[in-house]
Amino acid sequence: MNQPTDFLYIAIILISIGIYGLVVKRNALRLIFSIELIANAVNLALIAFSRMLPSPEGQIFVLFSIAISAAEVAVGLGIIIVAYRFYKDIDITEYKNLKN
Amino acid sequence: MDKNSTKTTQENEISLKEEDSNYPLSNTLLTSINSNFGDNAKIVYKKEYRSKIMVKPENLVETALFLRNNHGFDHVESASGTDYPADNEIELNYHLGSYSNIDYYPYIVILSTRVNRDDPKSNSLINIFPSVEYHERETYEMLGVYFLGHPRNERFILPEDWADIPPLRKDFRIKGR
Amino acid sequence: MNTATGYIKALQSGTKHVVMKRFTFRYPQEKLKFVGDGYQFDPKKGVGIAGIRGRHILFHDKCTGCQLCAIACEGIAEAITMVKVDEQWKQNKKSIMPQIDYGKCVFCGLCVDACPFYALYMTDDFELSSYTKSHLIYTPAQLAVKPKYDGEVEIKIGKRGAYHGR
Amino acid sequence: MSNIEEKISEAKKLALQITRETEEDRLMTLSVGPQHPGSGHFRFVIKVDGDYIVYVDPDPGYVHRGHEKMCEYRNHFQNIPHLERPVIHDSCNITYSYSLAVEDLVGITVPRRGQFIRALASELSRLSYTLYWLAIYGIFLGHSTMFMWPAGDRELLIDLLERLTGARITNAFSIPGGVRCDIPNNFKEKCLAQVNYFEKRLKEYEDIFFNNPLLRQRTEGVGILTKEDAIKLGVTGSVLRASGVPFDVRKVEPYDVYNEIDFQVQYMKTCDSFARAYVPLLDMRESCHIIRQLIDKMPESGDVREKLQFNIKSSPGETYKRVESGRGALGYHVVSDGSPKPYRVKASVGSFRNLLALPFLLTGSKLGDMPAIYWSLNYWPVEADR
Amino acid sequence: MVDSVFIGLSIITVGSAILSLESRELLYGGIALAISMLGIAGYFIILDAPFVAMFQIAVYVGAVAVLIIFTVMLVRAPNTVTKKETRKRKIAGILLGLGFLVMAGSILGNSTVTQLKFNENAPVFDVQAIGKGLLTYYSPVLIVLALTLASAVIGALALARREDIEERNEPTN
Amino acid sequence: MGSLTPDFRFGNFVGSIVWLVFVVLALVTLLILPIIFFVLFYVPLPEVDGEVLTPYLFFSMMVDPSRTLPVVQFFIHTDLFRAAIFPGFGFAALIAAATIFIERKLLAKMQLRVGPLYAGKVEGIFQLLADGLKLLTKEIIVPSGSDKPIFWLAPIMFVSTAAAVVALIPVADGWVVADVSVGLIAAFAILGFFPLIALLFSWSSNSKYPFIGGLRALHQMIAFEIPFFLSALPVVILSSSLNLTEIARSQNLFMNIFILPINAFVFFISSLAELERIPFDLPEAESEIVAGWLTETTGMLYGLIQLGSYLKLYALAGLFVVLFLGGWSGPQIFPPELIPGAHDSNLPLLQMLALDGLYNPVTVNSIFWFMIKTIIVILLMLIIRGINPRIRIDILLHTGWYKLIVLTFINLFIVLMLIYGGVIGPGGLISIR
Repeated sequence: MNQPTDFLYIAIILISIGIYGLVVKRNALRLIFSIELIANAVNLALIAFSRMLPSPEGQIFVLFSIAISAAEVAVGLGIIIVAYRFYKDIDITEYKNLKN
Repeated sequence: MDKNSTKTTQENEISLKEEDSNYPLSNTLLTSINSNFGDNAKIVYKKEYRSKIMVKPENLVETALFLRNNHGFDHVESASGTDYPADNEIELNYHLGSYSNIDYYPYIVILSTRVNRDDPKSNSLINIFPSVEYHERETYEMLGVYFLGHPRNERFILPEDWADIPPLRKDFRIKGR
Repeated sequence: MNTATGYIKALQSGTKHVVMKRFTFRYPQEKLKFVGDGYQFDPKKGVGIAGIRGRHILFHDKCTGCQLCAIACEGIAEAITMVKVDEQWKQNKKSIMPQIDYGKCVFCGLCVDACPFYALYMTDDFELSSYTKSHLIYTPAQLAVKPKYDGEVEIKIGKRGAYHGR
Repeated sequence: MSNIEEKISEAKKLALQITRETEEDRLMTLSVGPQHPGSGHFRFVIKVDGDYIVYVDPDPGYVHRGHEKMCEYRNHFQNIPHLERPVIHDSCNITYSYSLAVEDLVGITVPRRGQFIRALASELSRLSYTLYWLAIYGIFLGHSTMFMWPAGDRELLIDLLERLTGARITNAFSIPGGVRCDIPNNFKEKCLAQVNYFEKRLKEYEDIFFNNPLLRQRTEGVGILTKEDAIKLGVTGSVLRASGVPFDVRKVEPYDVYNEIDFQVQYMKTCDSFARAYVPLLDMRESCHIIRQLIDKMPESGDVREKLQFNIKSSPGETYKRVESGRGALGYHVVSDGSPKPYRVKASVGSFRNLLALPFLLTGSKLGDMPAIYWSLNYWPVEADR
Repeated sequence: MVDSVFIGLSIITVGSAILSLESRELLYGGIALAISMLGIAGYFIILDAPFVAMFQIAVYVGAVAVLIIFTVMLVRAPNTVTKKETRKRKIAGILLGLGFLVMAGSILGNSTVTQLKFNENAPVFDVQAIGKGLLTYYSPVLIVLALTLASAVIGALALARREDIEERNEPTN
Repeated sequence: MGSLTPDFRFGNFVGSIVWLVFVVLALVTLLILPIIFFVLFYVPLPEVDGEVLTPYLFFSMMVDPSRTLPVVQFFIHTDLFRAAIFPGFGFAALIAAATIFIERKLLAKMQLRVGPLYAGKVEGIFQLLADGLKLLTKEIIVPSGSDKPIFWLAPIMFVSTAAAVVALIPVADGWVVADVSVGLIAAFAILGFFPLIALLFSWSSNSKYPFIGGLRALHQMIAFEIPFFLSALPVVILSSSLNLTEIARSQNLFMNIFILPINAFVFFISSLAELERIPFDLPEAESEIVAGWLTETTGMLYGLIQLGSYLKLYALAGLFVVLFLGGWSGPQIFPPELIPGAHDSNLPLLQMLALDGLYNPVTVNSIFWFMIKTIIVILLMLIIRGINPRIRIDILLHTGWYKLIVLTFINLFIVLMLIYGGVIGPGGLISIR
């Protein structure tokens, strides 16, 4: 039978994969992938705790979290498309002068 | 046979002086042409609803303009050419019709000119009749007449790898015939 | 509201046709009935007699080998060639008769118009397919055979729509 | 009002500007035809920017067979089976005007009964062509029933043509001097019954297709060719009549017996794709009306054909005769030098004249409107190529 | 039974998470990310939260994955293994990731969380409980969230909109 | 004037038939029987006449047919049977096949044609079999430069996703493959896979027309997903459950369509759009973009997508019936016993013919009514195809985003008003439960 720790270990593994991606990858889309992975890992931990306690708040938080990450992806992808139109590349090292 | 044909067109010329009340439309039109252009526009024939006007290549544009502005001939039914190797000339025919002048609905004026066959060049009527665009393009590739002022004197209907002389010239023979 | 009525009318018109008679003509099982015996021509009056323009029939006793049909065909399809036949006919000194290549023929019937001796007519038979091209060339002997064609279906107009029937 | 030169130059400027400043991913070049299901034997290259067409270049010629050149090698009778090849569905009309031109050159008149039969065949042939066109218009807009019904009902008219002429499509019926043969027995009754039934079917077409709100949404206000533009582009036939010009050769320049027939020129003033689709339907109604009159007024007996020699020599000269075909005015300019063969034949066909409107209408429209506009132009690629 | 499912899910989730970052083609990365999300949804089902699982599938596979894949097709990145990704950076990234893993893992392993167990007899919260929570105590949050989502969508639209096309299309309509 | 080919020999013909029979016999003895035995060793078998059936005893059914009934009864309640045969894939595939045939015949009738006629003597009922065989034997052309894994996987994904939707549809009380507590949301979540598959497949075939078609599919499905969700919302409010079985059961008094006509209409339109059927078959508009996202499909890949889309058709029709037409509720028309008095008699053959122990009048009645309703909905969808042209993409998007969403809200507010006015709902005048 599974225990809460099993799910937490999986969450930690996913978070570390996400951290690795954030550090190594220079591709804007891959960064978004990493962020999504981390967000999902957190969701997983939340649901595991919600099952353990037991309390419905965990599930409610996850619903909020999913909605927010969907919004974030929409805006992020919009920014990537705009940046691609300017720089013809999605490598973030190219985005040097985003200020102007 | 070629000699014959050239003779016929000259024989069939009808002088305008001869009064003919049968064709009132032709008469009004041809009279006004005659008064404006005189000898520059020869009347080749006139029938009911049809008449043919032969002009010099340099007068082509102004005649067309005159016909469009004064008589309402606003479109071209067809623009074609006929090759006369005996005269070393190519005859260009513009069949002008009218949609805006209800009197001239059935009427067709054949505006015609003859250009030199060796170096056929003629002024394009595309600025007067936009409908002439594809007809002139077809005439260019079929008879080799270069239209000055036409934006696209290039291949239209013939195969892309056509490397022979223009096919509607009389010296182009179909194989086996 | 106009939209709704238009849509309902379309729906009604579509469903109404579910009970109408089928118009399809089922070819190999049924065959169309044609007018007359095929296209014929009367050179004296100079007018044809209406009929379907199928493959030709050649009357050997009337053909004189004058080649008029071949000349007529020359500019059209070049399907007719004159060939020598073994038969001896009084009117046909050269004993040549037309041979028709149905791979080229366009069935315009102008050769029938050209024949002044009532020798070449057209028949109802239009089913000429064969496995090889050479089978499509009909010799004068083959052309002399009168084909058998039994079409009996024609368009009828009944209460439940038009259909092909006997 | 919009000026056509301005419009064309504007569109071209826009297209040029877009092509210049474009990144490769902006415009997509699509080749519509010749193997595209929505083109026929024809190709036009279009460039789309998103859903909008910004550049159109028609490229006809896939079925060019040089008919005008071939005519110079054959005599007037031998030309008939050749000239009908471009539009085999409308073969009685496309040979009609050539016959008129040759008769004019030779200087004969057709017997009266022959004129009636010729007009009858022409009307039947026009109906058959229009139905074929309508069927394809239906399937272009995704209406499968509208493909099957006209294609099936066309059988009624083809059956009549087959009884009359002996062939189903390549009729070779109108020849210089009249028609090939007299009408068979019982033809009039059969013709009346079938044409009356067919006229009833037209109402069903209207119910399921023309009054369908989805079709109206799709075609109304699409591809507007105003009267001025139509006149300048010199279009003809149903395209012209849909733009509000009541021009029909049968009415304005009656040939043969059409001056004795009572009929109206059908035209619409909305100038859009729907009008171009609807005017042929009105024309079909009018054609049924004409056929009934022709059968009614036809002389009971008489010659149908002026006897001409096979190698008839025409007098030298030239002529231009036109008739109203399914695609508009169809004229033949025939030059003769006195020999049995024509010196020069030039066909002025409706399809070729309507082709000019295609780039004009398509530029700036949506990709989804492409079939609705293209086929409403009544363009028959084989005829345009000749 | 559950354990084998859990192990399978773990392999799928973690494997496709790694693949989504390391795959050569960006498109495959997007697909792998979607599969990883599906795996997470599978965990949710194991944890008796089917509503959240379905929500996860609907949002992540139905919307986010489509958006990402659409963007991948749109930007047409020439080669996704970029040249700027240096070896040093990679090693640092792996070390950092592993460091976090070891640290958090050891903390977790030594903490009292390991003694916590799932209560088999605990009530399972169905949709009604979640709905009640959303509409009563958390209703202001829900409204704020709705506004956030709406503004995000509008913002994304405003960002990705192309002015030149809009200007041109207006007169034709 | 048909004739045989010149190189036809009667001896060869007979020889080929003999050879075919021999091959079939050899296959049966050498391959199929061992496989059956092998499977039987691993499949749990029921108890018959007091002893557990072993694989060796399994074939004793051939001698004593009455022993089959318990075995059938046992298998009918296994999960595998449900997923693969009855309410699941096999049944749905059968309905899909029947739908394809009926569609062709009905459209043919409407268009004054005859439709399939020659395959299978009677009105061409084996036409589908012939088509399937043809598709199976066709060469599968993979375009050069295509993304091969996605290109091969997408059709399979399409079929399995459609089958997953089918698995959620209950055909009678308790007869459902996956009785999920959030069945409705699950159905919508799985339907959300289709745009992804269409987009991936169109991208992988490396051609322009499929790509435009894929984008259109994406636009269309996303535009219609929201009215699709929203139109099902009042149903959830009315029955206060997301479980499809519960929703169907809650309508035993009256069907939802009487109270939610506008929503039923919107749901129907949206499901047509979701199915890419005429008038919404823009992703496959052949006159504009050749065949849309299916342009590069050949052979069985096309067959699979076709099968998937008709499975989807059945699934959405079933969903419509469950949500709005009261599911399987209907007057009881089946008798309590198939053959009266069979239960009490001790003739084994009679018992077997009466399907004693298998025949449950309530379930059969439920399935019957569910099927009748589903067939009516499917027929409606088919007729729509016959009378409509295709609409344009911008009209479609406009319809989806503006008109349908507004329509759903109208009916939603009506339902809310009725509930708060105390007419329906818990404690209302008309009690639903």
